[in-house]
Amino acid sequence: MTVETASSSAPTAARPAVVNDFSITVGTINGTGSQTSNLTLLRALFKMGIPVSGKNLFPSNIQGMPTWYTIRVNKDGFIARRDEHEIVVSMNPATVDDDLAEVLPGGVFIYADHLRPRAMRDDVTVYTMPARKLAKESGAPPKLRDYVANMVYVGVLAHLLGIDLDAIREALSYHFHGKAKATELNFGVVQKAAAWAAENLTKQDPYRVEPMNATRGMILADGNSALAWGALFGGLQFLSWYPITPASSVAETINEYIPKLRKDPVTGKNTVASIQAEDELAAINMAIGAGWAGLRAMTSTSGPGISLMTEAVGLAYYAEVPVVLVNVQRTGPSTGLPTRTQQGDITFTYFLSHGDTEHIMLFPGNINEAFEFGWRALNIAERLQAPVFLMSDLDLGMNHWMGRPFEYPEEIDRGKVLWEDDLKRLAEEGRRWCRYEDVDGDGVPYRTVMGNRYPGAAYFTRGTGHDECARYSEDPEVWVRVNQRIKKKYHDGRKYLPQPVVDTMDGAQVGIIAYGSTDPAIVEARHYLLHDHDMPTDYLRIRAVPFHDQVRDFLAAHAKVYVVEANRDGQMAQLLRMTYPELATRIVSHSRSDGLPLTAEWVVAGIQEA
Amino acid sequence: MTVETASSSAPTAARPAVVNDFSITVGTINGTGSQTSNLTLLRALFKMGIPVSGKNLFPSNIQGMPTWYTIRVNKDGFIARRDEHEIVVSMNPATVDDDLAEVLPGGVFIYADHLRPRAMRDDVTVYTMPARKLAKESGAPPKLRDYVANMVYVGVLAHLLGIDLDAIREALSYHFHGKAKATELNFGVVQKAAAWAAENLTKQDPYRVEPMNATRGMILADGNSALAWGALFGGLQFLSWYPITPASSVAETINEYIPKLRKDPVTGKNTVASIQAEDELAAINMAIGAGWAGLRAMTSTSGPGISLMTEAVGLAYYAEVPVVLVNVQRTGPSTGLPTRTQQGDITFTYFLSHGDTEHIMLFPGNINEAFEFGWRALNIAERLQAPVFLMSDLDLGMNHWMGRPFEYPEEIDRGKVLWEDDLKRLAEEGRRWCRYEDVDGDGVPYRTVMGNRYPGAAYFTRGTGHDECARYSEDPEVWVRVNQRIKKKYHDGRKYLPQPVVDTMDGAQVGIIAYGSTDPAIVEARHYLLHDHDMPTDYLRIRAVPFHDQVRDFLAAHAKVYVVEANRDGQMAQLLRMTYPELATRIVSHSRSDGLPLTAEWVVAGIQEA
Amino acid sequence: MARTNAIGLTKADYKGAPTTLCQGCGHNSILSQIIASLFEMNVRPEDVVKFSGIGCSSKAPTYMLSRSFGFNGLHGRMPALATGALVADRTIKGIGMSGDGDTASIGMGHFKHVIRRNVPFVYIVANNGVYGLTKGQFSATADQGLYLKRQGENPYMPIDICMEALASNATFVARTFAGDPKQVKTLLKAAFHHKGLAVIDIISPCVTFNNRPESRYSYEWAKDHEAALHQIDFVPPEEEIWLGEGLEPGEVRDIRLHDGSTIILKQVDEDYDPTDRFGAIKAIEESYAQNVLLTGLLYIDPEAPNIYDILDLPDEPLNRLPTDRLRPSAEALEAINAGLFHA
Amino acid sequence: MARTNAIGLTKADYKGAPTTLCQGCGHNSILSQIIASLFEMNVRPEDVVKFSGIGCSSKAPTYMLSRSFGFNGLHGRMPALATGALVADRTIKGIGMSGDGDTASIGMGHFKHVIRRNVPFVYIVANNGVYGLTKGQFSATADQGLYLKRQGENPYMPIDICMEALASNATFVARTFAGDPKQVKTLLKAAFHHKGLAVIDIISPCVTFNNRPESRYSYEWAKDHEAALHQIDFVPPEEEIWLGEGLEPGEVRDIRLHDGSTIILKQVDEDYDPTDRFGAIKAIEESYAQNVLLTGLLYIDPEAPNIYDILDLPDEPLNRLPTDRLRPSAEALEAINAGLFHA
Ligand SMILES: Cc1ncc(C[n+]2csc(CCOP(=O)(O)OP(=O)(O)O)c2C)c(N)n1
Ligand SMILES: Cc1ncc(C[n+]2csc(CCOP(=O)(O)OP(=O)(O)O)c2C)c(N)n1
Ligand code: SF4
Ligand code: SF4
Ligand SMILES: [Mg+2]
Ligand SMILES: [Mg+2]
Repeated sequence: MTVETASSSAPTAARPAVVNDFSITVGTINGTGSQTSNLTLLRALFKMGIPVSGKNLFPSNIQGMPTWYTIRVNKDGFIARRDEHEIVVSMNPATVDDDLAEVLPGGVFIYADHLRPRAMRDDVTVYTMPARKLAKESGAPPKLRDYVANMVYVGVLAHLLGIDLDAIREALSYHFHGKAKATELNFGVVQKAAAWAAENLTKQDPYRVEPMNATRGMILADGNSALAWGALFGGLQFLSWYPITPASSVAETINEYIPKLRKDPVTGKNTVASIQAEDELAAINMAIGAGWAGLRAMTSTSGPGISLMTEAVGLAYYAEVPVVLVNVQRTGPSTGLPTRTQQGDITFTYFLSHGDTEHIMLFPGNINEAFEFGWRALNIAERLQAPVFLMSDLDLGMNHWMGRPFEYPEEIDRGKVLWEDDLKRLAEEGRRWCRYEDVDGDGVPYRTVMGNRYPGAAYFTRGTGHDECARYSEDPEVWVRVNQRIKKKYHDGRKYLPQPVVDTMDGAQVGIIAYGSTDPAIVEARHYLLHDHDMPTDYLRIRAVPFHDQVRDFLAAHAKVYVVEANRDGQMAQLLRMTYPELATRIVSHSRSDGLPLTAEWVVAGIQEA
Repeated sequence: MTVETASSSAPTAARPAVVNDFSITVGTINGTGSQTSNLTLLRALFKMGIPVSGKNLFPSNIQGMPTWYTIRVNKDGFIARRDEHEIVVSMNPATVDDDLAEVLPGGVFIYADHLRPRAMRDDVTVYTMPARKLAKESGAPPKLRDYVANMVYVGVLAHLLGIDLDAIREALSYHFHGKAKATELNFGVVQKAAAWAAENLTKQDPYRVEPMNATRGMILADGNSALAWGALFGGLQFLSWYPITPASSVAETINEYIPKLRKDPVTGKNTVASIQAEDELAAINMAIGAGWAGLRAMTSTSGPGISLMTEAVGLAYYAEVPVVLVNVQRTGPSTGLPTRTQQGDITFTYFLSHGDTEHIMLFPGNINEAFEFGWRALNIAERLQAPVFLMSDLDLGMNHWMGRPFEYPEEIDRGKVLWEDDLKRLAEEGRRWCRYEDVDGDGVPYRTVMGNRYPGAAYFTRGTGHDECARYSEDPEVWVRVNQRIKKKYHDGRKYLPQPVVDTMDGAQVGIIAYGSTDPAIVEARHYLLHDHDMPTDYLRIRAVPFHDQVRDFLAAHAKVYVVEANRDGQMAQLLRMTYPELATRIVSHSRSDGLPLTAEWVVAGIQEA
Repeated sequence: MARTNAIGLTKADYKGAPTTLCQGCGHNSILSQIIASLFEMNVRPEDVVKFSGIGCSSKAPTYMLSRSFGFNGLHGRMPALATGALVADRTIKGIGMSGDGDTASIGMGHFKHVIRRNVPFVYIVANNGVYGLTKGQFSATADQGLYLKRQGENPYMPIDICMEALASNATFVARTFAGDPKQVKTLLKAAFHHKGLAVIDIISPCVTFNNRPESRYSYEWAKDHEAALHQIDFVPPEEEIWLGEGLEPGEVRDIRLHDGSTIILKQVDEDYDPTDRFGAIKAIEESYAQNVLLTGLLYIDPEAPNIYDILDLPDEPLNRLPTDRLRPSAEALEAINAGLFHA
Repeated sequence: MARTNAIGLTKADYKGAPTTLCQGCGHNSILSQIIASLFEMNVRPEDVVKFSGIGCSSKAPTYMLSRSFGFNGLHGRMPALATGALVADRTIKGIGMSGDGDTASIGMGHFKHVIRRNVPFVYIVANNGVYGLTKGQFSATADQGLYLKRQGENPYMPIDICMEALASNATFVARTFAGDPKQVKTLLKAAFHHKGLAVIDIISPCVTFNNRPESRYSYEWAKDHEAALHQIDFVPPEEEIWLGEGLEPGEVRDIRLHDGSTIILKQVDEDYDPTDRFGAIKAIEESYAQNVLLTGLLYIDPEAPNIYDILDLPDEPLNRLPTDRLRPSAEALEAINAGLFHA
């Protein structure tokens, strides 16, 4: 079947226009460069002032497999993933039938004319486009044809939806770092395709875009880059890493920006040491060595890497070494779905390593927090002399999110480090220093770091039992004392962690607790709950574990609190129940892990239902 | 100060005899062979029919450091550790003052006359003994003198307490595998020392032993050996391990007994493959390979090793590979106190590996259960196609405990394995087989194993997403389905796990929950609570996680349930609160981790108090 | 009609799922040669088992031998996984497929130790100098000074897989190139018949991330610089040995394997002795000086004991022993009990 | 009165906590020589940092240099730990102390990779062929065929630490014997002055678990079979070189290190060239054939770039940079923001 022009028996003529409120999904083949096209669409829409989000659903593979990109366009600023798509574009012969099935009744299906769908639906508007023909006519070298063919759907969509061509050119120019040749080659195809569409397609669907003012002053970025920049602006000095999806681009962005941002103004040398380790065991042990020696140290990985770091994390916990572990979570257990998202490492991380531990986790919920926690985590780690887990995920880390421009970090906090002068002063005051002594009563001892030459500055660090002066000890009382002091440090240290964000509604009886990248789904769900179900809700977004007291207060203030999360077992709900047994019965867990970001619809369904 | 004969100002003359109810602690230097003396004492007392336990408090060191051995003698069968010792023997110049300080007022202090205590207490009975002199006179070669000197305190104690010399000879003969020469050499020293004591010491303390009938038919063994034998009698086929205290002797005992127990009657070849791996990562991956290929597979380690196995455990969980992980727990976090005990890996293990997991743990509470779970864990692993954690600890594993003779295991359960004939039958019945299909509705699929040559028997195993037929899949629905089915498997599979042991008392309002090697302390504590505090208690001993419904019922039946455990954070209490939110407020956590086995006194103190 | 081999199978019987690797990826060529070698050797796919770690190379086993059991395990742990599994049935031929990242970085320790244990399987390192699956980072075998787009310049000395294998006393060490299918195939055949672990380092270009002609791991460089030690033939145990025509005596060396099969080497350098471990090390060393890609069977010790010998396992598969042969008698337990100290 | 060195310290200033190792343990002798070498080289203990893994050998750093920072990390991970730490201050001399279990089993991968990175510290493997601290299991360096009481017979080929180091392009490889204190000390001095990683494999008998005369790791065997490559001397940068008396020219070889110090080798075999990596491999190989314990400086490449060069770090300690040199300006952030796609 080949359809030269639009054909549809769907009752479109009578339908009112749907403006700035729909989802587009594009099915392509990975390795064909469709990312350029998709980002161009995303950026152009954003440039037009319309709130957008773009989510890449890609296989764990390099080339030739199906991949989808979904752009949500929403005038109200709801940018969570949706399960349903008004507009589906298919460029992949292998998935064209499935792609067609994905279109919402009444929606639009656009496909390249070399695809051979088995049958066509009559409840959708269908357009075909001569993608290969136009690509060929573009004059692009044969090697680039597939790539250029993807530009065709950009042009076709531009025409059908009314996307501003100037915005598209700006998006392309940005993508190609201002390089005119590449920009114009691609833009030429877009223009041609748009012109072809104008000539050959009769618009029969209601979807279109209109310029708005809702994105002014905002930026688009992915969470991994944001986090990387945050760390670089936060005085990161040491990075050790091992490649793993979806975390690699944290390290790769850092590496890319060291020459730009972190050449020492005085010497012209690097002020960040970055090492690609032989594995994650090495990566964490290097970072611990660096953190111990007084560098602001970080390692970045995903679930399997954290698993391999388990033993060393116990060492950092008990020997009290500052180190930041970035976990860009993906779907597990095991190798799982390496290119899908999850909030699945919560309980695991909290109890990581043998023996008694309880770890600090930070949960950025957007790119601005990814940037902020990128530097703040370093402060917290040094302040509390502890491993700090920065729990991002694939959705936040690898997809493009809207955000505010990044804000310059607060002062660097190096925590309680004593150098030669400090020790001298102490000596003059007749005070002794011992590595693990709780001088301030907050559980946080003072430390010296390697290289401090003052007499008595040196101490011996070990993962075996040690007393307040860092001497080897098997004494039972010493063991209890030191470990209870560490527990106190974690308890009191909560004040350094980002507080939860609370948003209330008048008359709300029901509370919602969530964290991290699910925020857009919650925000949108609350809107529906209020408007469609007359259910105002209060919302607390956890940004750190161990919990601030506000979390307890929030639980106490609501008879029913839904804990919404993207994992199978309701892991944050488990931690909350464990932490607040007296409030445990108020907690309703609403969780799901299928590798995809949560949708508002699913959130709503769980909250109505339970 | 040298004291030739007993001297004491303690009011002993008037004190009634204390028979079969005291603790002896012997302080020696490690590497001097004092274990022979200590075990000889322990065995001789046991042989006399008196309930005993022996606990070795040893340093993480090979030679020259202080080490203590405590024997508890108790006619009522209470064999938990006590904090206090009526009788202290010191053979170590470095600790003699500390040793003296350890004696209960009114107790006995015995020391070798080459030691130089700084001062002597007047509230204890003191005896000195010419240990070196007698050792020299024994005619033992100079190399063995230190060793032989330790036999002196055996003889002196024998005299002072009235330990049967025949029992001592039997103990020695057992120790030296019936070798007459070694037995007689050592026994000669014991006799000489006893004779010397008879001649030179005037008994001024009230402590003595009398034969009883309380140990008839019982054995003495350590938990690691028991577990090793259990595994060998349970059809273990593959062991991979890496040396680590306190787990090494599990593997070493298996290796020692393979030639004795597991030479194939048909071929004379080994039916267990045992490999010392290069590290714990290799050990677990080997065991997973073996379990996958249809061998009953085990690996044995302690906390740091489990930490290193984290990633692979997730693979076994999600790819559904049977494998047993023995964790002889020691004190952590980190390297911690390698030669001290703890129940500190509970929450850690439950959530082990990234992504959603919830693992099976078995808790042996005595050597008979160590043996039983040694084979039962293999059955459970194969039945449920899952990693099973056998959670022992140093106290149970490395100390000698009384027990009943080991009972021959139940039938070997290989679980749902299909061989050529089975597949043929299925084919004839027109039924298909798929690796991960829940045919029986219990969440447990059928598996084939490597080597099955039937057409279609082979499948491809992976830690990445897969569907019911083991095909690679990134489909969200498939991911949810498979992981929910696994969850069901764990839920329904609880029926295969050892049930809790419940012991009730009339009128009990208060419940106690405990697990593993703390059982003696709980048993004894309940006795005191009843008799000294008029507080009858009910007691549930957890033997497996996930919990059987009895645990919930027990919680529901008591307004207050103390969860008593040897870790800092009350880890089992955390799991219980999380699992039973509606009962969470009834749970009172009473926990402590100082590296030592719990005492009844400490248990009692927490239960009265809270 | 498709050609069948002596056991009545066609090549299709050795196929797996359709490959999802990039077009032109060296790993695809390796797969073809594994299939061809097994087909030609008349090995039933059911008598083969596949193992791998993580990486494009480690995904590859999915795309062959769907009638064989397979286990795609964890990154770097293939050697351990294979060791545990292969103990279960010694009548099975094992193929372990790994990458340079998988083996020379995260898996280095296990690589060394599986060599020490001489576990009988074919250990293929599909070596491309990069991490393909994670999009092109340098691996430990990457050339020093190599420049890659996102990564910059590699400052580290490369690890040589064959050198590492030899240093740790591997009993079969070969290097070949995915662009030399005949040599790959013949080496695979020999490797399958080796008594112990057979390490084959196969230069297997990553066309997506490391195929620029200046890279030692590119098709172009490897083709231009390949220097084969010998022309290699393999004669299975059941066949007559035929040395080929027109050969001078002394040019040919034959190596008898434990099962009666023979490797025949028509040598380029007459003096090269593939049973001389030190000579092999020397040859590798010189190949760097000469800037060539040395290929062929570098070293073999055909008789060294393997893990089955060491563990003294029965000939029949351990995983088929009936339960009654897996546990000692009740009397044996009584003896244990009796042997314990009792009151 | 105790002798003081040029910086006014006595040997006691280099001491640590009293040893808790067994009497006679080789590791104790190594400690003495580390102390002696630093004392004689007038190195301030404050300018030294100690790292170790887990084992008796790895406990050893506690028993020296209590005025130095130290980190006793995890089993097998010392190389990684040291790498991270040493980056923080390049003015510090690092000593990494490991065992054969720590390095050749669990730590093998890190050992290989720290070599590739040429991190400048002295990597001592106190090699006794067993796991001392866990009571005498075989390590990967144990002799094949060695019988130990609880363990039985070792069936596996040993790993040779020096061979492994050479295979991976280590820039300083030496072997010595704890019973040859003078050689140990001089090699340590040279190692401290080496620009990159200096691997020293020190046969260090475990008197408790592996000291029977038939073991290559016993005092007796090593004493009887030691074959030193050369008599070695070390001349620090500030001193005149004095070649000693009665030497024929050609017998002496001097190697200039990056900091101007010199290693002087009075060679037993005139032809031995310690800058010839392949010759070193050969010498090791032959030493097995001759059943001797070959000791001395096997190989050195004094000029290879180290990790500081590779990372292009400032000369001053990274951990002392003030915070204002650790973060880019507000303008730099504005440039980032401006460079992002914005609406
Ligand atoms: C523990 C762990 N760390 C990191 C990864 C991510 N990862 C997947 S493949 C790969 C590298 C594979 O490189 P190589 O073995 O050379 O295979 P290739 O893709 O080049 O064939 C890495 C690091 C992982 N899957 N697991
Ligand atoms: C992860 C981990 N596994 C195992 C151990 C137990 N362990 C302690 S020391 C040691 C072996 C040390 O052997 P080696 O490095 O040769 O040192 P030696 O004691 O012989 O000097 C082992 C396996 C541990 N501490 N950590
Ligand atoms: S990325 Fe490279 S290694 Fe991976 S499939 Fe493509 S060509 Fe092969
Ligand atoms: S056990 Fe061996 S290695 Fe350990 S201290 Fe004693 S002699 Fe040294
Ligand atoms: Mg690769
Ligand atoms: Mg050792």
